[in-house]
Amino acid sequence: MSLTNYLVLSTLLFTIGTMAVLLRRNGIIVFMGVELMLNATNLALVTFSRMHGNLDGQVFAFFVMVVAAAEVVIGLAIIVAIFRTRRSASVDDVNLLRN
Amino acid sequence: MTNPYVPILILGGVALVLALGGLGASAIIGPKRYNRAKLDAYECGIEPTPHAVGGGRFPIKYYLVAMTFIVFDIEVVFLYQWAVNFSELALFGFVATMLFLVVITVPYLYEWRRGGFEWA
Amino acid sequence: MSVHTLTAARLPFADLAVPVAPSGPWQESAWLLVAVPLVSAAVLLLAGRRSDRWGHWLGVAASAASFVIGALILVSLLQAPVGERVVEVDLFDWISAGQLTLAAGLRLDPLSLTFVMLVTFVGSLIHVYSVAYMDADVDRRRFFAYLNLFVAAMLLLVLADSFVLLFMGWEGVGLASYLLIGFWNHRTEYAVAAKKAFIANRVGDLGLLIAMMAMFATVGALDFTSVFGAVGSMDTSTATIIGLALLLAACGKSAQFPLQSWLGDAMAGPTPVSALIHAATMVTAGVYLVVRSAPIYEAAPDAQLAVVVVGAITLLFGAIVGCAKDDIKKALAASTMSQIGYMMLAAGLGPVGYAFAIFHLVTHGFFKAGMFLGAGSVMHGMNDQVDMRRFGGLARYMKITWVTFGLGWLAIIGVPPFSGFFSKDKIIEAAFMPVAGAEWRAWLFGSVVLIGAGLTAFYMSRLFFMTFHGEKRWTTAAEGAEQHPHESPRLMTWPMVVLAVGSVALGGLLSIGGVFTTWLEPVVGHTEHADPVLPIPVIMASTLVLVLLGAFLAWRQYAASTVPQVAPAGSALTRAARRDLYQDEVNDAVLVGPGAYLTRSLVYGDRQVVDGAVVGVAHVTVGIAERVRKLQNGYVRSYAATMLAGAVVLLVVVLVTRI
Amino acid sequence: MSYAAPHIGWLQIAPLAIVLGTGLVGVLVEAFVPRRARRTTQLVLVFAALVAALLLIVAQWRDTMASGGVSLFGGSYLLDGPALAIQGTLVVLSILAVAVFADRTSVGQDAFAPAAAAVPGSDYEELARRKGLEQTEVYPLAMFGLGGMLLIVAAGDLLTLFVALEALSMPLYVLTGLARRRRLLSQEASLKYLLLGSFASALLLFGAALLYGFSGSLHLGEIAAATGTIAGLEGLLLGGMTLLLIGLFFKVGAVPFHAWTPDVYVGAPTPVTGFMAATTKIAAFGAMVRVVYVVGPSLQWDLEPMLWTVAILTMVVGTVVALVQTDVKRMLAYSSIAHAGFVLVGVLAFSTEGIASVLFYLVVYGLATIGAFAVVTLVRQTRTGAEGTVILGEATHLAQWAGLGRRSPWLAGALSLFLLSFAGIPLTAGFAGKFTVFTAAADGGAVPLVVVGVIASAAAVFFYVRLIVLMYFTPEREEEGEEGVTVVTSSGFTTVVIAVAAIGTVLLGVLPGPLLELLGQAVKFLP
Repeated sequence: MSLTNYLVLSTLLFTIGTMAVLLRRNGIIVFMGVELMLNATNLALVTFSRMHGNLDGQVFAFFVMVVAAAEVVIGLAIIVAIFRTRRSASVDDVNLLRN
Repeated sequence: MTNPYVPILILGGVALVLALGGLGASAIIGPKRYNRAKLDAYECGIEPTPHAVGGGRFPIKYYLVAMTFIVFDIEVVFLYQWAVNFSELALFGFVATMLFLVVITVPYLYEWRRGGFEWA
Repeated sequence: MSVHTLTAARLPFADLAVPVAPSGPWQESAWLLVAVPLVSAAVLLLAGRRSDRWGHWLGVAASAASFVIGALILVSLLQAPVGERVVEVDLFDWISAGQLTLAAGLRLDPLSLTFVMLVTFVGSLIHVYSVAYMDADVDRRRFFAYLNLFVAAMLLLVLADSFVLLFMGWEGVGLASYLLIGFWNHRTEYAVAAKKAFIANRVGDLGLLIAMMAMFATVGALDFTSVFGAVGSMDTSTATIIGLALLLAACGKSAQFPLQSWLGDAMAGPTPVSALIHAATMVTAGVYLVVRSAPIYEAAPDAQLAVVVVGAITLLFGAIVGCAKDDIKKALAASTMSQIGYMMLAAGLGPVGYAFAIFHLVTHGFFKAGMFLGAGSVMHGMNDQVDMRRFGGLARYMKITWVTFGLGWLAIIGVPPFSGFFSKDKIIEAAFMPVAGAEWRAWLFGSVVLIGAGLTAFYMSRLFFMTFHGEKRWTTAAEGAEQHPHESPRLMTWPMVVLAVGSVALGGLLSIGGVFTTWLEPVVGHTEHADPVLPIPVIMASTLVLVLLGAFLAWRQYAASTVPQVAPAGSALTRAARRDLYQDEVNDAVLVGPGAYLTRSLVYGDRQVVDGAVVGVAHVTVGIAERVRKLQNGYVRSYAATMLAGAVVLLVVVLVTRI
Repeated sequence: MSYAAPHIGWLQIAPLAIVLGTGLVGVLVEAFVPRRARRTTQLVLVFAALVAALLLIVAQWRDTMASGGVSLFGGSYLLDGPALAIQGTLVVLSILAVAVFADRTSVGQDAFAPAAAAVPGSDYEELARRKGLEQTEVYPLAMFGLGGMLLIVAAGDLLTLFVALEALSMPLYVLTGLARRRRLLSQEASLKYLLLGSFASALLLFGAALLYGFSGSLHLGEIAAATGTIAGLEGLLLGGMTLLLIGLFFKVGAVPFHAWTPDVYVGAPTPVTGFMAATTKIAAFGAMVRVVYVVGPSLQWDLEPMLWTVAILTMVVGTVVALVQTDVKRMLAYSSIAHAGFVLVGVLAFSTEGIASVLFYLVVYGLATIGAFAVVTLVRQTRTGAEGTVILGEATHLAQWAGLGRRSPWLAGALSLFLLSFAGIPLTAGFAGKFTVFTAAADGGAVPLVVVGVIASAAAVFFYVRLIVLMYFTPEREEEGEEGVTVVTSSGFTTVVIAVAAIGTVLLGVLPGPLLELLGQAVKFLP
């Protein structure tokens, strides 16, 4: 089956991730949305890598995983800190800073 | 692939429609019944807010577990590549990987010294 | 070293000297003129209290040093043949980007050097005077730092070879003057005065900025040589716009109508400041600007007429106000205003007037500075009393002050053979010069300057008699401090003496064989004298008659008869004059009010006030700003939505071109 | 197939290696050095490392400019003129910024939370405060961030670009959350920065994927080479470029990707704000200029509409919204947005003058920014209560700055200088910067942009000058109740920083020539 399907899938996943960022209220879910976007991109990278028959894309994908993991670590730490302060992980509760 | 940029435009369109439509829809039709469970952070299923232990200093053990896990998890991602063509990468690969291991070890030491492993 | 050529503007500037490269070490080192006082100012400010003991002498030395350098340059320039008396010293290329280059350079020519001499000489004298005058002040060092700063900025202003550099000096003198007016800013009304001067000057600066933009837009350069060179090819309307904008700038700086009101309040500053900045030098910068921009005005007759009109109005305005003021310094300020009106008027008359405008400017610099120092000395002896109605009969108690002041008085009212006579009489003659196609001008402006001369005689004599003659009206012990007038220390009297000598002899010396006018010719061009509409003897005679009349009236009212210690109600005109003909009321409405609004709005960001302050545009802008601000609602998700929307839009923008 | 080890130029990567290495050592210091000695050790380490890095950069300047640079790790690390120039700028500015980190002022506390893990207002936090704990991890974090920046400006392929971007972002996410005071705001800012930042880098990553899909290579040079040859895939190319640039737009705070800027700048500890306002923007612009000038030229006509839109929006929105701000940090944040727009104008010159002017503008902007925020750290609120007057956090409301000029003329003078430089008044560096950028753009044919830019900067003068007017011409507000404002004396570092920044601003304003010439050499990108 055509590689294009993979691309379409990855695009859809990416969009879903975006939607999660835009629509979910819970900070951690929002963050999962971002991770989903990253992994959707990984899929695209691997597909392209296959398409072009070189490994750059796959290597890139590995690095993305690493970066994503690191991001998760920092993200969780920050979200938990906030959660401990405010007793809620809703991203809509944090809007003291505005205008 | 004909008009390969069409998917991108589609993505754009879909994203825009979903973004605005979704926001709008959830604002209009979405039930506004929040409860603790919904707003709770996910902390490996445990009760997320114990009473402030040590006067407000909260146990971040679970996150330490997560981080420690990641430290080794990531290590594998690269070690695996190195392992499969160990012979071809030769000295350069060896040195590079050792360097990488050292770098990975530093936060591990930090965590250890700061009592990250003193669970229970 | 670049050599510039002047493409001929219209006559009489075709015969202007072409700028040449400097010759001789002194011309090369002209930058020292500015650098020395500037460095000294920096030292004084940075060294702080440590330099309190010797600081003031450093200040004096710096100013004197510039004078010496200036003198040496002057000599070297006098040795040069007339054709090479316009020298351009390129300092450095300031910014060069693409084709465009901003270069910083100095222009040494008769005009600028005249100013250099005036500023540094009078300046040095006043530095010396201040050593004694500010003796009691704990901040004397800071005072001298500001004085030096002023000297440096003023020299930069007159030496600049481009409007950009001139603008820097322009701002510099403004800053220094602001700092010095507000020097005693612990007293609120002084701080207010400083702020007033600040606002008026900003309005003026606006004019200069507009002019510079217009020049840059049309000529594409801002250095004198290219701008004046391009005037010939400039259409009249552009030249007129530039001319009027420059006039606005001149009005702000030189306290000309309608921006004159700040000068009176500026007297809040220490008297030496009033003498140096608000009488001798800074306030005359406007005249310098007009004369320097002569080619532009030659190309714009309407702008020129505007200059004359402004000069005429201010001339009478200042004179009338001067007749009513009882505060000695404010009276002197009014007279300064009026005298600068004379210079403006002369500068507006075109080639016949330029030289005389500068001539009067120089002599005025001497006798007015002298009289201000005299006033300072009187205040020094009378515990800072400034109300002339509480002076009287001081002649016997402070002889030197009396004599020097008297000489200055004779000079300003234009009694031969004192300096003022030569300079002012020439202006009066020039005012009577017929203008082709508009004879009314000669008559109108001629009579204005004549009346002005009479008024000058009246109010200056009034001032002189009220202060030094008549019976004593000093404050008695009953009213507070009893007065024990006494002569001031040598450090103060000597500068007065020197200046007095100047006010006696300078005019005569410089007009022997028109030496001064010929000296200026490389800059202002040479003109054959036409005959005024009245024969010169008649003009002279009528002038003298008016002057004597004015002086006599003043004598009868203020020396021969008793002067009430409290100002009588007086006529409507008197009352109006006492209040500067209600200029403040007008300006409060026009300038200060919005200014105050502005400041307040700035503090509390009150929307209404912001709108009120910057009417019109601001309204829309703030409206938009508020809308955009609404978007900044603090919700992460809506930020993300904005970003995504932006991304989509950009993607469409990019891809739409390919579909 | 046998694997050929890539060529490594140790000298060229030395600055980067030193900075990152110092970060690692810093972490070890945190682990093994006793608490008392940590701060001192960190400071010594950091400054030694930064100075060493700077020296190394200077040492290789001439060769790099002569040879046009070298390509290392198979083209992943391109140390060419612009890269080296920006690295130098970054290191210099970091020295200043970190010095502000280190200042404890007369209050005896630095700007960071004593124990970031503690819940705000909890007993433990109070305890930590009394024990005088300090979160000295900020220094390693700053080093890691700087490392990322040094890397991104030399990134020759998309992989390096992405990794570097993340490496410079993540430490900043954390640093943002470490404010000692107003910790709720600080944490909130940190969360917002994290979420939006990772969202933006996800977009950038997808763009990178598309570009890879288009060209089959990650190297900018090869992508550029592919632009002409491959037909029918322009969609991937253009979409990829757009998303890639969007990721960078976010980092420089260009409209409409600026929303995070004001909130984060306000919430973050002021020294950190200064650090990221200056360095992050510079680094991101470094990367952007490389992308635009290496891959861009063949796409100029496709990309220009987008870039113009963003540039104009950025200048206008930044300026206009700044007009109505009443908080100093927020005003500076919006002004920094506007400045991003001005730099974009320079980028759009598409000429070597453009590059030089951008480099120069970045130096100028960085100096003034760090200086300005350094000044902000010293103006504090006070509360007079039963136990005497307590000095609290920064007093950032404009009204609190009224009359500052009378109380501490030097500080107010320095700030005025920086503001004038922002406003682009002649004789300050800002003027030279704007002048060069605008002339370059005008020569490059972007006249409409220049017009907008000039108008915007004219309007901007208003809100810069209003702060000056406020400091000098507005009488001090009489203290209502126990609330007051005071100026704390720095423990030396900040004073030096402000002085250096001020001197630099004046110097570059009076004599920009030398630096302009120097940067004029550094305008050739390696493919």
